[in-house]
Amino acid sequence: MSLQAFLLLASALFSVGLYGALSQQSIVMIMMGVELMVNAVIVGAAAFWFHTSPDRPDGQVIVLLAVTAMAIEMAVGFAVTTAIFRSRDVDMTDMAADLKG
Amino acid sequence: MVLWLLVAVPVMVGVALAVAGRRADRLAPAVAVGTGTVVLALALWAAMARPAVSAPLLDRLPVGLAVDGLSAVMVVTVAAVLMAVLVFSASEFGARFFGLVLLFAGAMLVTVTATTMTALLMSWEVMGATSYALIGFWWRDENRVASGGVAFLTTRTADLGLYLAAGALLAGGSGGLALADLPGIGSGWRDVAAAGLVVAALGKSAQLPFSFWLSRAMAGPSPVSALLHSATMVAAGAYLLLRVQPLLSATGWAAVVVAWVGAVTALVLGAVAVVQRDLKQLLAASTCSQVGFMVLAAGAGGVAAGTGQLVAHAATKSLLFLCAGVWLTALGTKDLHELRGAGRRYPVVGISFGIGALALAGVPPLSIWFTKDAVLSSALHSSAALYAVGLAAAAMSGLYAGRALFLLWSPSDREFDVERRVPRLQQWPLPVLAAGAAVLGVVFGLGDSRWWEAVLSAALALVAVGLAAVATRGAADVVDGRSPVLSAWLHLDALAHKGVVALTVALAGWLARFDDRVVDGGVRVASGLGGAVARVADARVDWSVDRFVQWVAGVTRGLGRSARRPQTGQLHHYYAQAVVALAVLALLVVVFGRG
Amino acid sequence: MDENPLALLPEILLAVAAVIGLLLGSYLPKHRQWLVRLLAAAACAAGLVVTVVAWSGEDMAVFGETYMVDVATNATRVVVLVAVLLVLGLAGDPVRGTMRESEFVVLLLLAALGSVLLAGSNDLMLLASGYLLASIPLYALAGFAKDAPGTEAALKFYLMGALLGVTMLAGLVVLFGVGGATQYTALSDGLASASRVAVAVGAIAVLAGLLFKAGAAPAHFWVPDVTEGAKPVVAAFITTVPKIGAVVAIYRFVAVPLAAARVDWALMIAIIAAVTMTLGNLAAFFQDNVRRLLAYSTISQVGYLLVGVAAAGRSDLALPSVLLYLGGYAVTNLGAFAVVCALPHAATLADYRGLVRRHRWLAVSLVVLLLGLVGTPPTAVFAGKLTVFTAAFDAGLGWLVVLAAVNTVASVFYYLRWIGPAVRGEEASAAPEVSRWAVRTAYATAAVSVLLGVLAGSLLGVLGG
Amino acid sequence: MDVLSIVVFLPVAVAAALLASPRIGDRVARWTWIVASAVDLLLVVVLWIGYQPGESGFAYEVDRRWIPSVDSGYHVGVDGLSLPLVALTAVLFLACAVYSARETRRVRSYAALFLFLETVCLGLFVSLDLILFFVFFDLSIVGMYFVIAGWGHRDAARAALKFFLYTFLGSLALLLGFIGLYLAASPHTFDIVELVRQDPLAGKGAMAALVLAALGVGLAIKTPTIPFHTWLPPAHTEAPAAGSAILAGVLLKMGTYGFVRIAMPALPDAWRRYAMVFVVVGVVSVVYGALVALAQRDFKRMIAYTSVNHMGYVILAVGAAGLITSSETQARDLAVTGAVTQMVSHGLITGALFLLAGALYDRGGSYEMAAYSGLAAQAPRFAGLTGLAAFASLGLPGFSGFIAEFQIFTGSLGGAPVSTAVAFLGILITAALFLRAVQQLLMGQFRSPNGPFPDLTAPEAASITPLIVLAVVVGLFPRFLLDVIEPASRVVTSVLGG
Amino acid sequence: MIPVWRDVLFWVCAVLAVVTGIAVFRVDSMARATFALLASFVFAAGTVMLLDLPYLGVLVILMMIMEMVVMAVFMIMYMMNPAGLMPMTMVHNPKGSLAIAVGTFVLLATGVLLVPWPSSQAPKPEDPTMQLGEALMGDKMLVMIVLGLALFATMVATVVLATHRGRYDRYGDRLERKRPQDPSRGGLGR
Repeated sequence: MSLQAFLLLASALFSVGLYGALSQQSIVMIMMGVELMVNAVIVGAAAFWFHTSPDRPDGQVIVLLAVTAMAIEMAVGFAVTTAIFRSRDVDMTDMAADLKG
Repeated sequence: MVLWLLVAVPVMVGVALAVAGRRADRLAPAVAVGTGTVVLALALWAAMARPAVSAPLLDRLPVGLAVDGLSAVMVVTVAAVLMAVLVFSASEFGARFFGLVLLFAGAMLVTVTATTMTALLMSWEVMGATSYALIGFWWRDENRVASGGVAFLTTRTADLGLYLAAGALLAGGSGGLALADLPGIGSGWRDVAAAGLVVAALGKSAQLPFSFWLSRAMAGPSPVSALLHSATMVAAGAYLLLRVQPLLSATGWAAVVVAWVGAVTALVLGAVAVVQRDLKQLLAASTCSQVGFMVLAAGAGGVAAGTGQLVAHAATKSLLFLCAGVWLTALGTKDLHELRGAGRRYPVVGISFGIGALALAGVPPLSIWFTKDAVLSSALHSSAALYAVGLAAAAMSGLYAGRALFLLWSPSDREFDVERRVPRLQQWPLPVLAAGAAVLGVVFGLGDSRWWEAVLSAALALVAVGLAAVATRGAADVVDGRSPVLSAWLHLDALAHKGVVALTVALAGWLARFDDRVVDGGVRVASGLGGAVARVADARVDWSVDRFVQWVAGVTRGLGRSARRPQTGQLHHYYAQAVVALAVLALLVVVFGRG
Repeated sequence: MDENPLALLPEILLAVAAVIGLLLGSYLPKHRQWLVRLLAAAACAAGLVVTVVAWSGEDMAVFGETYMVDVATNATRVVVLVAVLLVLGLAGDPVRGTMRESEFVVLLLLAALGSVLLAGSNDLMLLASGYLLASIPLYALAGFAKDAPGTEAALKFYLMGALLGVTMLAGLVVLFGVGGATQYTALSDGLASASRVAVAVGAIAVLAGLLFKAGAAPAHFWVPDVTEGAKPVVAAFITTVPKIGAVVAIYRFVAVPLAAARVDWALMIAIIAAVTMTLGNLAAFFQDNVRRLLAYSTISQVGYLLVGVAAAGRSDLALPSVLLYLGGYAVTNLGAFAVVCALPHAATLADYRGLVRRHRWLAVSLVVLLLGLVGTPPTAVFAGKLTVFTAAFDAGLGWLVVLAAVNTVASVFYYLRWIGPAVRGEEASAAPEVSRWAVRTAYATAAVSVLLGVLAGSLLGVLGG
Repeated sequence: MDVLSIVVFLPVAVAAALLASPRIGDRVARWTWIVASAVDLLLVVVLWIGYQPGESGFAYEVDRRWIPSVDSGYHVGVDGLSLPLVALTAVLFLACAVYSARETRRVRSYAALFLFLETVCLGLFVSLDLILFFVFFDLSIVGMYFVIAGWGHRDAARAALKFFLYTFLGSLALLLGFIGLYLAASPHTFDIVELVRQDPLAGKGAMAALVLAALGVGLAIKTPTIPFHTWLPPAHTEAPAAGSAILAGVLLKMGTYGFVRIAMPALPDAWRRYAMVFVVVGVVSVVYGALVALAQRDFKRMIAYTSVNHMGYVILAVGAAGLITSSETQARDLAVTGAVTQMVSHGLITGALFLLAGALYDRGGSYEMAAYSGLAAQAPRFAGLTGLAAFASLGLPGFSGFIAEFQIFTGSLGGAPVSTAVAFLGILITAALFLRAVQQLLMGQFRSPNGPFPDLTAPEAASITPLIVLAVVVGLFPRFLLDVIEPASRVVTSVLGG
Repeated sequence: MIPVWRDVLFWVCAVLAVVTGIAVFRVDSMARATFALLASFVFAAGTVMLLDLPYLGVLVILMMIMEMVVMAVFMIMYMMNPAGLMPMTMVHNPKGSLAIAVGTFVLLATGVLLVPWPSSQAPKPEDPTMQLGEALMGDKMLVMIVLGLALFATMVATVVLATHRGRYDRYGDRLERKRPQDPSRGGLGR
């Protein structure tokens, strides 16, 4: 249960989430990808706290911060999705590409 | 102060008249003649008092004027000839003409009294420009204006030598650009200065190879020719060489060159004069030839002889031109054949012309016989060959002067188409000048020439005149049209045109096209990136800053398009680009960024 | 512990005004919501007064040293508060009496607060929280109109922000891992001996978020789309206020924790600056839509600002010049948007043809403002640019200055594409409707941008230059 | 407010007042413009009369700090280099104001723009601070852009843009050079006087060369010299007459003035080392400009190219002044004095020529010389002034051009004999092209594209004649001007040392 | 717990977290994806609990459950094919994304394995939760305050974005109605 092992897990979660964010068309699915990345952050922060600075609370606070951030991002995400769904009846990013150039 | 007045009066009155233009036409002759009188008086006074003045002009480079022995003679000559020309013209011309003539004479007066390079150069150039205006006086005729242009440009080409000399004089260590400093400056710069001065003088004096402009200058009114060819402009070159004779001899080579150019011009242009059919052209060529003697004198060290020749020639030539002018206005022609018998028709003019022509021929005891012998004697001092050429040239003058004389005096039964009375004012100056042409030589004497030289040249002149008499007897004119090359003044004009003018114009045109193509090509490039890229890819593209600027514009246009290409509007493209860019940045920093 | 709430009085004023504003708005009739605006304006004014009165050269670290009150923070406060005041002015016509006027104002205040907090953060976690606070209200503002372009803008804005926010958090974790702390001073000690690779990756990940806020490459993609999609007044705010906080935050981030790290962060920032300004300028070149053009222009301006940031620590002039530039940029950019707001129906450059005929002074203001953005003396941006370039030169970034200068020249082209038709005396295009509040704001900003330039010397003195 | 600042800012104040009062008519605007310019000229005359340089070599010096942290401020003053140019600016702007009495298109804006430009030009010449200098340098480009774009001929927009981009590029190079100077100075400063005193780049070869290159390119574009001149012909061809007159008469001088005010004294070592470059550029400009002008068929384009030629003399002179070999200080003084005199002279003469070209275009609707002939018959005043201006421009003694060119030639020959000798060709070719133009336009049988060719109107004559008269006054009695210039030239050459 | 078991438990949790994470984007219904995500979070939280941080682990799990419920509601609202009745291929640029993701992972993993991570001999706190609480009330208080403000902003923002009708639609421009005028009745307290 070394630090490297945790970090590998975090890297894997981060990459999987990144893949999702990059490849998904549905807004909600993209948000899921982003959440997986937050998951990685949580794991990483906890691991670093444990292995490098258990005497300081910073690592723990980061986890809390990440969780809150995730919640906030999700709430806004849903609101944005609602707004765009209402205004143009889509929930795919590909269909919202009028602004370009 | 008087010296200032001497130069300022003609200049200021001249400018005033020229500016006033037509409004002053009625007053102008009187004013001009009055001014001429004042100038003559001032000149006489200056010749006696020998004043010297100076005024600051540029940084430690003043304008200096002074009258010494040489210039005393010159100012009087200029003033006298000016007076004659003004009186002669009084019946025919308006304010603009008199204004320009006075300005011209003023410039000449400054030229002959200048003691510093600044004064000399300024007056020298103004004289050239005024001659342009005078030659092209009848401006509605583009040909005449063009002739003026040729005169101005040719003399200005030579004038560059004067600029060069001025620079060399300063660089050689003369703080004030005084002409007197010339022989004493550092030797390298001295040679440069001498070369520049010689070129300038030869150009102004219409010596070879610049002679052609004088032929074109005949397009101007006759009084202008009289002024130009006698005491001013053409004489100025010779005067300058006489003035800087110490410099010429100090360099060693310059004196020899000048002497030979003078001698050869005297001979060749004499020959040109012989075959001319146009009276004014004949006189013009003879001017070159006669001035050649003065140049020869300057080269050979005979300053006094040259000066004498200058004065005697001034009187003679102004007389002859004025006579030609009388006939031209009275009879409407200057063709020698058509003028046959004109001398008999207008006796006062004819006799005056006769005296002048004989003087020109070097017939003793008229003035030029004296002065020319003085010149030839100084030539003999330096080289026998020079003397021989000079002698041949003297023979030429006998030939052409005699030819003109006999053609004009030979009896003719034909009626003149146009015939007008000659105004009194035009006749008055002629006898006076004739007297001058006849007797002035005595004043200067024969210099240090030996008796046999004088006799030889007198005999030569008489023989030549005799030959001319034979040649023109009856209706014949044996030399007429014999040598096209000589008739056409050795084609110098055409040569200069082909060799210099055409070449320059072609170069200018080429450069302008280059410049235009640069601009236009640039516009084309800007019109499309494709074109720009193609041209850039084309290795033969000729480089230029402007095209470079346009090329940059074209490329930027392309870059601008590609810079907006990432902005697809598709979010997943944004995502991918941002992530990849950040990763690349991280790699860059990890690899290169060792803080 | 040094919880000195008074030190944060301007921030507190903003927060309180936001809360009260929301409450007040709930009880006000529709057409009297201007009271909320008044409240917000009063809070901003009060904040300005407090900041100026309490301004001192001394640095003060508060709340466990997680927050710095120093010249940079104070300057950011001033600039942000002035910018908010200007935006409130701009919002006069388009928002007045609409359904959500109070919410609009509240979101404005919260975003401004977030921006200030970004600038003052002396702790990575506070930075991340500030990032959230500075972003969330903007997403809502971008989609405020809830029309098709607005919501699309909000969507793209939000998704970019979410991804890069998480990236920032990841970077935070990495830096925390190798540095052992998130508070800058402690982190600085930790990073001094930390692995170069880890610091580089972590720093870039953290920067990703800040670059997103600043609208710099490679996180700039949202800028044109949001600027075009959102309402002009919102676009004005979004392209101005968050950038201020973000640029100062970047400055603080490289100047404190990264200062001792074994990473060439100057190179990093320099590359970002170079790419940002070049990309922004090039993309603006043949842009016909004025708002997109302005958007790209703001991107390039951030590039110039980052030139100054790259000089951090190596030139005494770096911070003052960046702050001066920020102030000048904020006013000038808001002014340019004010002109856009004043003519709501003029969308393309062609619509500005003959503006000088109809609205002489508006055209003059536009010329002054756009030339200001170019960096023509004696405007504020010129003074900023000049000092920023000087600082970068001082710091040995000559190549970057040359590139920036080249870019400045290039930028003249597209600003002229706008100025040209506006001042040429041709027949004007269809008579545009004019918003009076926006017009006044445009005049004011034009005047201020020149005034700031003239006063640049004394300003720099105050900013410690 | 000191008198110099009043002189500088009076026009722009009037311009603002003009813009701010929308109700006034064209007539009032015109007269306001003329009166403002006249008052400004009057003030300049007062300045000239009271000119008494102090210890520093400057008169009317004012020094207020602007950006102290970079030591830049509002530092203005006049010395022998700038006072003549200030006077020239005031004269030319008044001439343009009088000349433009016939302008009918948006008179108020036109007047305001020119007044603004006047302030900018005056401001540049009195600046003793690099930033201030740069500010005015840039604003001049902006102002002229609007003049060309707003009141030019058919293709004005493109020409104006080209002008703008080109000269702006130059100004950026200039700015880089300024920053280089600033950084080299210790303590850092943008103050020109202080920089000259410090000689910050002495002994720093590469850096000095770079800074000089930046300054050189920036100023050369504005001057313009070969090969940076291509913006000039289109800008002139498309600009309105008064705009061309100002552009050629005043704006071009900013480049050459920059050389004598900044590049030479602040970088004496580098200047001496690379003086030959400037000499060569100058000579090539002289000959190339003259030759290309010779080939032009368009009167205005021809004059434009002669500007390249005439500015080439200035570059030649300042280059030659830096050549060590001309140890004779008198020659170098002469060269620098000649350069400044040439700026004044070219301003007067070319200003007059462009105004005449404008009059020509108004009557015939074309600049094509072949379209005209014998204009002297119908328009003697036009013919007389054109003839005089042409002769003045070709360097005839009696006009200011000769005074300038003679000093340049005489002063430069010692240092750069071959180059200077080649440059002599310039006056010959200009003579040829002006004679040709005069002959084509004025002499011969009358012909004009639009039938009759009325003579100059009173305002036109009143604006052009004084310029010619001034050129003659300087040509005959140059001491009043040279007495002012010479001490300042000596300062420049003494700083150059060697 | 015996260290070996902790290791085993960790690896099990880790692998499952990743696998379920991948499953989020492989399953063909959004509902399944939601639950896969939840699972991934739960397993990751499990590893966190192994690090003596039970409080945070539980917090994550509870948070995720709430969120997934909300997400389910949304999916129903927008008819996003919740039951997986139709197979969905809502992806773009899958290969590129995969390449980027794999590349990122390779780079990160290389870094993880090569970077000399610091280690601490510092004693573990008695009660990590206590440590967290002290920090929140102490040094990191401002962080929490700002997060609170962010939450406040989130509320305002979501309301602005998501609700169609505002108070003036319901209660009139002067808020004069006692009862709101809604197109369909219902809601809290009605």
